[in-house]
Amino acid sequence: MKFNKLFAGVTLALGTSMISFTAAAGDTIKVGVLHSLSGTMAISETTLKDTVLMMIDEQNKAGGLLGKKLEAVVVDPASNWPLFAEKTRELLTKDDVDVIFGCWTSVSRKSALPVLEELNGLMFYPVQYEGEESSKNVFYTGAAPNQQAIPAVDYLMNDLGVERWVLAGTDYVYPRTTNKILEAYLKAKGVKPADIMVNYTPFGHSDWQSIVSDIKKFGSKGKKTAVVSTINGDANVPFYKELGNQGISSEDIPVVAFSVGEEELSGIDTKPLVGHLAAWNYFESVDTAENEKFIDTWHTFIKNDKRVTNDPMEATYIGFKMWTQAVSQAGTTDVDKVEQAMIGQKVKNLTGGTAVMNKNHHLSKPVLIGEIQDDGQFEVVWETDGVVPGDAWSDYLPGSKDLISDWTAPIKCGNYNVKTKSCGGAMAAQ
Amino acid sequence: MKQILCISLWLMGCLMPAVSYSETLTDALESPAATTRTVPELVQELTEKSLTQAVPVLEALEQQGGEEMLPLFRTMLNGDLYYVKDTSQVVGKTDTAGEESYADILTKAAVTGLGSRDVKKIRVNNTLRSYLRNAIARIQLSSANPHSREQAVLSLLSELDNDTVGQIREARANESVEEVQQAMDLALAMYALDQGSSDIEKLDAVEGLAGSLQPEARNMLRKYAEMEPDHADYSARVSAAAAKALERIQEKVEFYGFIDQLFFGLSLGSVLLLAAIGLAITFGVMGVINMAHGEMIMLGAYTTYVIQQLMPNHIDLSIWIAIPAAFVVSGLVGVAIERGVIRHLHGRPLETLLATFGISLFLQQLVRTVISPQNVPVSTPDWMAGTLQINPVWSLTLNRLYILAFALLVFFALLIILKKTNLGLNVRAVSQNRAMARAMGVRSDRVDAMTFGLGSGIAGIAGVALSQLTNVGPNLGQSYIIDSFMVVVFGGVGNLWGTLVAAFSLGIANKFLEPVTGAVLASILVLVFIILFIQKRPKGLFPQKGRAAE
Amino acid sequence: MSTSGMLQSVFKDRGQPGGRVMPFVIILLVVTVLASALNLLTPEGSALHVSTYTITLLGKYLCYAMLALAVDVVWGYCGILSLGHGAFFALGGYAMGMYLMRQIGDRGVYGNPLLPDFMVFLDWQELPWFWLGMDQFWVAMIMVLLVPGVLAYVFGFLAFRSRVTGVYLSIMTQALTYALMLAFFRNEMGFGGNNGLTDFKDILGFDLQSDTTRIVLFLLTAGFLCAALLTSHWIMNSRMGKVILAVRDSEARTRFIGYKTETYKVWLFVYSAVIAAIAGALYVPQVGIINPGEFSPINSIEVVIWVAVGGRGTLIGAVVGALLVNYAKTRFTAILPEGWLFMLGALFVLVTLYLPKGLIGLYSQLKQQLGAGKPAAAGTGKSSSAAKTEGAGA
Amino acid sequence: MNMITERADQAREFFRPDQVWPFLVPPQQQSVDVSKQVLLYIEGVNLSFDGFKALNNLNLYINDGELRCLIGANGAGKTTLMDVVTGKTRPDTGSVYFGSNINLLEHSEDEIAQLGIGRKFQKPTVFEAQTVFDNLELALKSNKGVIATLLSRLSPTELLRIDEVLQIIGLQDQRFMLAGALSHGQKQWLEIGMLLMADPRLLLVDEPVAGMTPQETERTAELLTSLAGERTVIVVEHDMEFVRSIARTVTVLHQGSVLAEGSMDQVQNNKDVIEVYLGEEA
Repeated sequence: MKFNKLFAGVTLALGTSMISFTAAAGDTIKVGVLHSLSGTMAISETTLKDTVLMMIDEQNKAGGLLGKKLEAVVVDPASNWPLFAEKTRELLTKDDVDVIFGCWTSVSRKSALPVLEELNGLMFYPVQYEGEESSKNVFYTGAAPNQQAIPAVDYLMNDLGVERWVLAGTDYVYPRTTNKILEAYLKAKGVKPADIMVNYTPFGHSDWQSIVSDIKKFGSKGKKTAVVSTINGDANVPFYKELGNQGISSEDIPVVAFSVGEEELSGIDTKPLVGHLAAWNYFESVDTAENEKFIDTWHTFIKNDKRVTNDPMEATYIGFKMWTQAVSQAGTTDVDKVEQAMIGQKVKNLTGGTAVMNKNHHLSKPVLIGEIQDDGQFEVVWETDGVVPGDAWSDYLPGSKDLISDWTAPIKCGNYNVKTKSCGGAMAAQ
Repeated sequence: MKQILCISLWLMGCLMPAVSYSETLTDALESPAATTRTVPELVQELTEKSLTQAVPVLEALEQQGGEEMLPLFRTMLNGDLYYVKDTSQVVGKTDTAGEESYADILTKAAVTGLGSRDVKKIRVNNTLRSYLRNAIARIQLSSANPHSREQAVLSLLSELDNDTVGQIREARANESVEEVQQAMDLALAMYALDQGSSDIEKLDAVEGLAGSLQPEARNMLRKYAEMEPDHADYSARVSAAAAKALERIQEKVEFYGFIDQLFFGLSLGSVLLLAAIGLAITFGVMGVINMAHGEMIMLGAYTTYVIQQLMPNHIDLSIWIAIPAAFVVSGLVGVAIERGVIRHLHGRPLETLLATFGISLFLQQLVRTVISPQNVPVSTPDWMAGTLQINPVWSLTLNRLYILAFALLVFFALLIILKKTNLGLNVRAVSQNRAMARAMGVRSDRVDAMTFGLGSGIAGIAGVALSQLTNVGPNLGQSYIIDSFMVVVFGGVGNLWGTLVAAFSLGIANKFLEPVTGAVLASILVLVFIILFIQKRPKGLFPQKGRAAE
Repeated sequence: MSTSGMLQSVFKDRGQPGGRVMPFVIILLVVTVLASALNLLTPEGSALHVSTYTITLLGKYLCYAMLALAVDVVWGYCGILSLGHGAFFALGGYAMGMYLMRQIGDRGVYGNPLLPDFMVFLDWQELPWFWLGMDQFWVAMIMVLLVPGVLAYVFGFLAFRSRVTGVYLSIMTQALTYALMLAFFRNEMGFGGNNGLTDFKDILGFDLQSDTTRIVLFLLTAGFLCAALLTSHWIMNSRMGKVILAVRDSEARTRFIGYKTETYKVWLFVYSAVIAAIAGALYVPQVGIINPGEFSPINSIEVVIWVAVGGRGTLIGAVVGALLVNYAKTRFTAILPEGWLFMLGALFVLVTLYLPKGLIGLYSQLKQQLGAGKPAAAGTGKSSSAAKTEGAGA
Repeated sequence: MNMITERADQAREFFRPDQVWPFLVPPQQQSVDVSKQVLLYIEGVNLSFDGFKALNNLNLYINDGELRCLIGANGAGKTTLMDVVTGKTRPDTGSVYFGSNINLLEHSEDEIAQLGIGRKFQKPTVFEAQTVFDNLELALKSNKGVIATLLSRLSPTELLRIDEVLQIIGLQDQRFMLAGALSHGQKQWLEIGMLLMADPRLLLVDEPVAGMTPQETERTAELLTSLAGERTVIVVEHDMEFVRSIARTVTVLHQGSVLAEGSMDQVQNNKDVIEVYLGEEA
């Protein structure tokens, strides 16, 4: 009899779930939020979901958009890549959202991309990534490699006099591409191949003894050595701990990371990391009026003073602001019109200066390099003079050096080959 | 250029305070950076200058204050230098037993009534840190402590210039401690090789460097050994001698590299051993497949975190409290799982596997909900940080060393429990013949619960150790579960010694493969090897024999 | 055996686990055809319209159902608890994915006619040998069957010959899929690393994004699932099926009456792997991506719980379990993302503790209890005591 | 040059059209050679588990058509001996031949079963999730390859044979009942029935009457005696009354080797046997 009850309970739960799901909205503009709320990526992505919700909240307080209220439609792709495609389709067909803010990992974006293009959706992608992509339906508000990796290397080379390079990364596409670009860049700058060490480790790698020992040996050849780290998420803590334990200090061999931000630091004992570097477009510690306001709003919204802000949050912020501006300007949420209106939109960066959306759907942003402090914040030690325009296609990869992206007439192409003067790939077929 | 000259002159001033103090002072007076500011004024300046402007101030301080500046530099290097927001008084923070106290950095007078909100940190960056470190080394060449002197010389090896060498030469004459003498001789030999005027002098220097394992000495030798014949300093004899010396050193380095790798392997092995040993009991002795074993480890690690949160001022002690606490927490959860679920699935190992997998999902989500989906920070106590430097090319990281020792300790403690105590006797009796043990009056259900609790508790202890090496997060357990099973199966189920041998051999195999194949391929190869091995010997390295094992 | 004979056996209710499958197969086919027709023939917005979203969702569920069936065939009927069937599913998927990748041709972003995009930006100069020929549909389809089949054969041959059984075997299968996952994560392997294979354009010249292609794929999946159900039913009702059940209940005894049990296990394992691979191959064009995450051991274990929920050792149970649990997952993750893992975890525990025969078992138990009230059914009473027999012992 | 022609010859030999490759030749069912009247040779067999000598230089010959009883205390090695003969356990040393021509140590359990050696376990093991009929069908002497069983259907003669055996073991009324639902005694009978289905040359029967009523025991005794002659039967039994009722020759095992052999009376009066048994009792 116990089973009967259980069974009845399950049926009931399924039934109610279906009812609650069909709660329809009136005259609102729907904003889809496609960030994992469970699974491995939930750690990072939940924050971005909250950021979008905060921005929607703010916008509604300020009177909404085009006289309508904004309504968030939150789905959970659960860190499961095929689910990103499925949920994108759900958002675009079932929920009829006008725009999607979402994705963190490259693979999730790649999974959602065909659906976005098929159903002509619009997505804002707020995370630094490897580049080599430009879709009509996506705006990339995070950094491309030339907005993070290359300035960082410039800084190490020119300001710290680094001559030997360790490119250490997790074995996936972002580090692979970034390191390919950096290798080409370093060689173009006259660095000998013997002075570059490349190393890849699996996700969540935790036993760094041998690799750190190799780095130590590599760095003891008398030339100033630095590590350019594209090590992802979880693997960072054991890596830095091992560096500290093997007595490698940030003065001996500084590590510059592209995936370590305030959020990541808040979950770890920062002692072994102090003095190491990170390159981002945003640091919470930057002292501007906009940033202060943003942090305040965030703390009020999330009801927790200890929550930090980070670069992808700023990217979400910029993306959202630009979208509202573009919608107001276009007077509609129609994807094609908003897409055209987006180009050239300007939003004030939280770190000063102005971000501009370029023809290639990437932003022009300043690049900052910060040193990790023991309170989990960054001290800015260097920044670019002006803004750096994001490159969809790297100039340092043989496959893409002739490609550009320009979504304005007359080119209107994500991968236009300047040599052959033609739009390649899928576009050509249409 | 002039700046550099000034720095080197100040440097001389610091090194020979008695001889040429007045001389350098006059020189310094001429340089633009050093006006006649007093030390207190300069210290005050530190609170105002930005990071990039701080170096000249420090230079001035080093030059004027000499040895007296050591506490200031040290405090600054450690990031403990603050200034009072209201008065701009520069103070050093000391942290004794969690009590923060501040004292004026120059007068050492205690400044009371300050909270962390009243002071602002004087920030340092890498440039400043490396400047400070070298400055401390320069000042310490004349330290009273021979160890400091030796360290000072060694840290100057990478930037030997005329003046530094002059000072070292001077100090060498008065040096009586052998270790310091050797370090100084090394520095002088390096300088002689690089700057020496004749081949004979250089050959002598090569001789002096031949036995050294210092990387700087090796680099110097390599520079000459690999020098192109068209180089101005080239000499065939020196080059050949350097090459020969380098070869000898390289042999030693390779030897220590091998030892190093062995240690890495042992260390990885100790982690595997810790992770697997609890499983060796629940799986090996009781025959229960506990897929939630990893979560027992995770609970242990979280216990460490909670204890550290409860006693933030006694991090050094926290580990000692965390070990028994983790044992109790994981052990109790283990007992609860045994009583609640596993007991009902007795003799159905595959069902047990599924049910415990469900429990593992449940526990992970529980931690996510109750504590946080994020990783949590667990601090390393100071006594566990750092390295045991045996020679310049071979050092052992202390935390790994402790964990290795700890793993062995746990292993032998467990062995004794199983072999010598009443519980152990009962456990073995029940595992060999349940019905018979019951007939003899052993309360088998209680023994089951105790055994499972013991295995889980040990997993908890492993969690404490792992919290010192890796991330503490909800997924901690998952990353060890497959490895743990591999170790137990490879070693032979029901055999603790087998688990020990398996853990260490897999650890060592992994570490020796890693340089050749890379980390990923190494773990794949080890996995494939075990899969094939189990086909060959289904009962592992040390199988239980006889009809009882059927 | 002739087709008519096969059909006869399908309809024949012999009280075997699995029972009748034909009614279920017919229902399944009717529902899928109906859904397809409603998708294609009714206008969007009509009350009867079945959205393409629903179709792809259902298509995915059907692939999972097939995977569950594959696991059930070895676990429910032969007691081999494989925690690595996701590996065969993923390998089948990768073979299909490679074909779809090659179909992109020069329509990739770099416009390289030969190399897939991920190879271009990793600066690879030529196609690795194992990608050769994958532009031919038939080669790819052979690979879908061959690669997982051969892997299953080699693994099964080694494991069963040396009599690795029970939990050992489960752990080894888990290690197998884990090792494959690590391997496929490596970019050097030439399968796209973490990103896997994606951005497919068309299959055999048909646009993958058109509704018609989706419907055809959906119907194909349903067709293959039904075929797998019928074939499995046929096998399980032949004498071979009896041998397989005998192996599950007492492998030693089966050997002593002269059956080479390892051969039976190996071939059943291969059969099951091939079903899983076909499911994977059908899954990929429908969801549009295949990546190493599919190899993760946790996925494979989840499949086992679908089977357990539905009722292992019954063919329909596996299918029903997979459909139900996945539907619940879609629903519950939408409402309570944090709650789903609690539910899944509780499901594992509750099903193993209280529902060893799954929902199908519960259903027949209920039916029997109701039937027991009627005097006519008294004769079957005795067989209920056999329900206590636990199938999958070590 | 020479080498090449040699290789070519080898290749030619390998691809000879008039021959099948050796690994493709189906294994020939060897027929048992009993020209010397002996069906089972067990010579010098030793086996130890972790230092415990389960079998100690054991020598035993069983004649064709004989009914032999093995008795001995627990741990004397009776069951282990059966394990060795049926291929479950490999001895450390020694040889076991079936007839004078088949080395049983080279065969696996299933092959040994196919050679015609059937075994009944101490604890009745039948396939509980299947019907009595299916249990018997599985045991049927037939081609036991994968494809064969997949495609096989019962022939009328086979059906008749099953009915016949059902008759013998008295389970006609239970033919479609699950074997798990049978009583202990019925399971014993079913297992014997399965032995009969396989039509074996040699039957190894381990404690067949444990848990049987006196009437059933009597019937079992009858059955076993009737089988002897046509087949060879080895019975392991503790029930001395039962042994006395069926045995012609009795072998006493002690600590892994043969202590005495002969008729029941001879054995009972054997000095060694008395000593061992009395010694144990004392």
